[in-house]
Amino acid sequence: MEGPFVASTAMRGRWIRGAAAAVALALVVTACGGGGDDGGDSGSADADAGEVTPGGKVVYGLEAETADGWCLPEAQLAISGIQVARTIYDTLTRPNADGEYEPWLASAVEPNEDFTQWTITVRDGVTFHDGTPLDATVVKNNLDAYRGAYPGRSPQLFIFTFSNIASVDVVDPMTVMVTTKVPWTAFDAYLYGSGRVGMMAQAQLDDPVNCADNLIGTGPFVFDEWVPNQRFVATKNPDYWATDAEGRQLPYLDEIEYRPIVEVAQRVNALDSGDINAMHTSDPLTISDLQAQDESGEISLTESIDFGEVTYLMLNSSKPPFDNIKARQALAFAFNFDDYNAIRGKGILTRATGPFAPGNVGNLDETDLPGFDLEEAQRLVEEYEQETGQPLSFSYTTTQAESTVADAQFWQQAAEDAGMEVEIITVDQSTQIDAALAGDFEAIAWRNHPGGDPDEQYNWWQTGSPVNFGRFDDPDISRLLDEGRSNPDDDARVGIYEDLNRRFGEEVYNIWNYYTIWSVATAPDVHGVLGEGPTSADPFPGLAVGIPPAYLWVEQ
Amino acid sequence: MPERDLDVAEMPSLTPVSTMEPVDLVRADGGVPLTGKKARQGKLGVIGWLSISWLALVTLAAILAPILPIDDPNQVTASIARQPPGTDGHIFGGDGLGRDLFSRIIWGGRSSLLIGTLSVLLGLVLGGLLGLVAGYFRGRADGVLTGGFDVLLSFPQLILALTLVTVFASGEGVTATRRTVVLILALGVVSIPVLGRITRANTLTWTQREFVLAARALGAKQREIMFREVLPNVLPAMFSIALLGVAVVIVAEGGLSLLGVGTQLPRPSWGNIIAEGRSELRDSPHIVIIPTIIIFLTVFALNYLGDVVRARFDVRESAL
Amino acid sequence: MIRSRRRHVVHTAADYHQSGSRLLEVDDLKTHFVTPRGRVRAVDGVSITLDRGRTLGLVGESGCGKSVLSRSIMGLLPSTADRTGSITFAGERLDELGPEALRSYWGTQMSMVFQDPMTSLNPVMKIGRQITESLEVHTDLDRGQARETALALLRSVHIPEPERRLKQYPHELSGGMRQRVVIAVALACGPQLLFADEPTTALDVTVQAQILDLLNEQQRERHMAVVLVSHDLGVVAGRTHDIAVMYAGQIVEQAPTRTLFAEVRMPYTEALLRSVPRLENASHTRLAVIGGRPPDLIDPPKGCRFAARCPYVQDRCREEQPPLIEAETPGHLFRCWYPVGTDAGKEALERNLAAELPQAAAAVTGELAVEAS
Amino acid sequence: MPVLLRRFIHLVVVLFCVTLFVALLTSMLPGDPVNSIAGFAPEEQKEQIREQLGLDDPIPVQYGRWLSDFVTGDLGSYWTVTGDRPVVDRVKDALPVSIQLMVYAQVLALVVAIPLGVATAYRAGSRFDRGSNFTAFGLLALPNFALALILAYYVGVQLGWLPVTGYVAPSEDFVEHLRRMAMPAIALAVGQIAVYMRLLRSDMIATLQEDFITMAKSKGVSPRRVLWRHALRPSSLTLLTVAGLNVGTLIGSAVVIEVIFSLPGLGSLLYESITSRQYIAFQSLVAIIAVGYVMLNFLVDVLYAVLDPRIRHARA
Repeated sequence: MEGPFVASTAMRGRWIRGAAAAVALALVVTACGGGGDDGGDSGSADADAGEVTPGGKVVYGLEAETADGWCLPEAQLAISGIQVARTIYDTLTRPNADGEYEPWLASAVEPNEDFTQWTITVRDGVTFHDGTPLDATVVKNNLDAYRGAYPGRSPQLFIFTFSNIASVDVVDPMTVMVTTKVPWTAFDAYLYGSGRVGMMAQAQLDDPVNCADNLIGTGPFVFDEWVPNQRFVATKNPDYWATDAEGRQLPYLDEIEYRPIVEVAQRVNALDSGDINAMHTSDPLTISDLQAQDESGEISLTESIDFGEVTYLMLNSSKPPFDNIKARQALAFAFNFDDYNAIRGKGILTRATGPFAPGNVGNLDETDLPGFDLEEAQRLVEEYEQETGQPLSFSYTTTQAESTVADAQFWQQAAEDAGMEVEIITVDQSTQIDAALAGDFEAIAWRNHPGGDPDEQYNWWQTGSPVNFGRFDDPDISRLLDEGRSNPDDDARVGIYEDLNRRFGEEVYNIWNYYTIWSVATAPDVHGVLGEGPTSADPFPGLAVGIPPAYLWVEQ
Repeated sequence: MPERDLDVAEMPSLTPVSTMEPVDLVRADGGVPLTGKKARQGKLGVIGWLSISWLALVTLAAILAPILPIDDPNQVTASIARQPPGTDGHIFGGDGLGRDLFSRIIWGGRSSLLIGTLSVLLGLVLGGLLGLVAGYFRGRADGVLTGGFDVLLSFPQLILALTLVTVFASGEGVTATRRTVVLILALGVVSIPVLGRITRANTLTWTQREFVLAARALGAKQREIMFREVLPNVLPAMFSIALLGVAVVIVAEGGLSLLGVGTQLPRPSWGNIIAEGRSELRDSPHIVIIPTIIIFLTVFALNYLGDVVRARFDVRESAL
Repeated sequence: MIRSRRRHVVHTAADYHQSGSRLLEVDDLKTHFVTPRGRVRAVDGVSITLDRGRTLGLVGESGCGKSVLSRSIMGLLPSTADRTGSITFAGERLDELGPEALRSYWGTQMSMVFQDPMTSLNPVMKIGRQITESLEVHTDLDRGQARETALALLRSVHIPEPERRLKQYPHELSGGMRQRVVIAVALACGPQLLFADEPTTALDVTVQAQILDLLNEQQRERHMAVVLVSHDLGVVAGRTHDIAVMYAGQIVEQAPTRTLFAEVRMPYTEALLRSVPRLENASHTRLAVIGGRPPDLIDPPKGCRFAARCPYVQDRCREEQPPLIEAETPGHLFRCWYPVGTDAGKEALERNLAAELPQAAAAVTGELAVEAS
Repeated sequence: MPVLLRRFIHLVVVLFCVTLFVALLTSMLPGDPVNSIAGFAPEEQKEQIREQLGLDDPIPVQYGRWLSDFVTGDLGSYWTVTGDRPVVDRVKDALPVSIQLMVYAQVLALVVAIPLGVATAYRAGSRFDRGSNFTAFGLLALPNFALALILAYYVGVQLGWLPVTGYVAPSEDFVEHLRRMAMPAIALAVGQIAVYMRLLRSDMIATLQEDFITMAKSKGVSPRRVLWRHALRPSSLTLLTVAGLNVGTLIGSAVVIEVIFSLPGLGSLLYESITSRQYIAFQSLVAIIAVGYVMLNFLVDVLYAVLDPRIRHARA
């Protein structure tokens, strides 16, 4: 199912089914105009929940512990880490119902005409939890820390992501000017960074030792206590700057506690037995069980594939057998999605036609990605063997988590039915990251690419990029990526990324499997899961990078 | 009166040759086995025969698996995924990935029985030997060997096995057979200190008995005493613990499978079937329950026969 | 030697007088064992009586059932045992008692001294504890009184430095010393009947005499009945009032000790007497030997069980088992058709000698019965 | 040489061998530690990290460095780029959890297994004996993680008697602590019951055949007292040995239980450190468990002597 492309230290106990929290290292979710249809169901409406009653506590079951803590510029947060970060910190921008980015902690984020300069106006009257004020200098220091230009902080990933920033300057006490090397239409989405690019207080930024576990932000809850592998507790921020659409003071809850419960079956047990009253999971089999419980009213389930990730089999196009398109197509034809959906998803999965989930720009209902056709697959296998004189055999690399190994065996069977030979290599998490980085794999289970704007995938697919693990060198894709990045016209970008999507379908560099479903299940008396948008009551529908905790409330 | 050489057998026993009168010997019809009155005489009894037939059935099924008329254990069919036992043609139903549970359990028997018996055998032979030497010679040999046992024992067994398997049998080019061999060695290494220490403890108590001193007084060589005098007395205890060990190892392989370093999938073993099926406990518990019953019957039969065999050798009768 | 203070025992003193001097009466006792190869008839119809203060010697080769007999009377049998016949002790039918009731007799009314002192004491329990335990179980003495009684007991069995012994463990004592402790333990609650099951067999000769004297001394003081089980005639000769000779699960001859040695009737008893070495013999005298082996107890021979090895054997012996018949002196019973010292006996021997019967020749060469010492 | 000193040397030698063995083993593990910390950093930054952590030094040097720290009580720290995370902090929280879990599991197993062992030895071959052996093997055959999930679902969710996950320190709320440790302890203990029961049973059967048992019986001592006062002590040797050995297994197999019940014990720390190639942390954790194990087995040896004076005298 998922080959979690992940900052390994952030994942704990990933051997356990469902715990493979893909870090969803989607660096940024970027809006970019409309066009993204609102496909896929966006979970049960919370409308009939009645009048909000502030107070109370939510205990939220996470799928993994964030062992390395929350020193944001250096951290590589998975969804569990992001959920906690969104509790303590605010990001400068935040996606609205259509996946477009509106200012949040910033009162305004304006690009110049050619998108090479972005002016960020800092919201005034906001203080950090330690009482220090939020001003341009702190925002600048944060942005410099993220791009590796701040003494004392050494990010690895964000250097890479924000490498397009030339300079960050304080124009006046409440305004910051960011200059980019190359026009950057999606920069406002990068300021959200899937909820990772929160603003830290100066004290935490400069703390050489406890940056990871001394969390000071501006967010709805104040950090109270973190006992690794046990609980992370945060209490209501009484003078939080934000209010909801009706002007009520946020956050509604008095206290929120996050508990890592790695075994998904136990997370469900904890919810059913009342140990916790909220949890998240992306495991299809568990979600189908939760759906049953939702119908019977024991719990209330919110699920969504919008703006989510895609689960797929990544093929290494730089060496045999998958340097040959016939081999890639043969494997694609051999994969029977309906059987897979019945066995591994109990029928609730949606076939992925490309890397862009519903709601994302570039999403298409139809692409040339081959469907299930066993004869065609067998024919291609014979052709490949005549052409190369070699049997079509490859290795399938996966982690040891029980669910990923089950997928491996499914793929193995599908390939062998078509006449291929498959060796399943199960490795632990670290070895899998090495295999991806070094490219010593032929096929590897993977999950990635959440987020609304395709520009965010630039680094994964650009030729020569160190994180282009599939190592495909496709001039069209490279060209489309560059055009998409700097073309200001929204409609033009939709066409560009739809072409990109079709290109993937034709070349079968990866075999897209299904759009990953994320779900949040809560006790019946817990509401406000999707919360509200930055400027309107309509919530952002995606769950792939957690939920805005400020809007959670419990019937009192 | 013709000179008759004395036939020792006819000598009246002025001083007791053995403290037991012949009637005791006759009466000493066997220790106190697991079974009822009949087996007390070392006979098998109903349960004894059931155990033998079960073990024969399981072993035969495992050996003949390739030629038995059963499905391919790895054949994935969507229609039988998670089907309960008794669906047409699938006695035990289907597992989480739509494979026939019945054939997976038969094929699983190959790995589980192999791993269970061979690793315990390794532990019994090596561990037993070292334990015997340590308990008999004491002194420096004892110190060194106990130290060696402590080194292995202070390493949590599951983690030691996990590390050994990760180092020697994971990653590129590792075949399922190599993984099983390394598993046998890893679990064998893990059981050496356990059996070693138990044998040592038993040997300690036996070497204090007079008959060992007597044998030494008769000038027997140390090695002879150890193997001919002490070992037969220590063997019953080692034997019953080893049989217990088989049960523990078969189940431990399940734990390893859970950590991803058990029998290499898709090759089945009872342990990894349970590990794979654990998340289906709520709506299709049969995937876990059936292999557990199979393991239970096998280990019960093994230990039961172990008791009956032991009852034959153990000559004394409970005095209480 | 102070008599151990009368303990407060379940049975009041009155019980004793009322049943007169007769303490134990066993009638047709049979103890068979269920084994894979069939029923072992270890004790096959034995009847004996024992009066207070008297000692009965039980003699016979290994495997004749003498040990089983004593344990059967006490009821100390494993579950495979199947016992029939009546046992009356001080007027009470023991064989009809349930396990709890029987248990109240053990230690207080009757107790046993075992053969091997090395294994009769719990190796991991202090000597003191092993003695005071039976006091704790049967009497309501407090710890101090129990400890005093234990010390008195140890002194009564002539163990030096009793205080130190209390805290010691069995393996710290010599064989003889340990047997003294075993006796102390057995006598702790002042039993009326003591079974001594080959008490000295595992000890060296010098200590044997001391232990046997100790037993006699204790018997006289406590007016106790004793059943002394041994395979050694020498042990039994000087220390018992009556002797019963057992062979293959049955009593083949029983008489007051002096009568048995003087007027032996049973050929087996005569052979036993002849095989005891005597001081006056020259040092190299060959010991007389009883050829052959005791019979298989699962299906004993039809006629007299000693027939196969008896110098006097005749056809009748092989056909019909002789009953226990009374000899001249009252209380002297024997089980033989051609008894020793009778005409019938002599003729039978001549006939066998003439017929070159092997065991007959061997019997003639040895000296006759040993004098009662 | 006084026993204590000899024991201390034994501890040092064992510790040295264990940690050396770990160093060798971890050096052969596939996967590069730096990738676990900074997988996506550019090559020269990885080189710099490797330099900083001294990963390119030969194994003995790295081992020497760890050992010199460990001897002075410094357990070293996790390799990380964000600040400094000493291992001791994680161990400080995890050690009590593991110890509590192990103690509860051992006590539970022994409290059930000892009476069962004695009873089945006394009435060996009876229906009761067969019955209890039958159930014991039933429990042994079910892997502890499967039992854990069954317990969690049926007892935790359906009946709702016990909380399903999480750990509460005894100091905070002792009753809640016990309620949360109940199921994990049961899941861990159940597997041991069959083992302990069988061991005690076979030794008891042997002891019951000794003469001093008949002697005790002939003293009119009740069967119950004979079993518990006379037979149990000399036959508890093997049981004691195995219970002592089980420290390692319990912590090892506790990994599975800790993760299922979200108990932050040493087991999951160990597993976490091995799978994310944190060798320093892994070394220290194994060393700590080794110290605990050797100490405990020293206690077992002392108990030997207490239980069986012959051994005490033979050794002195």
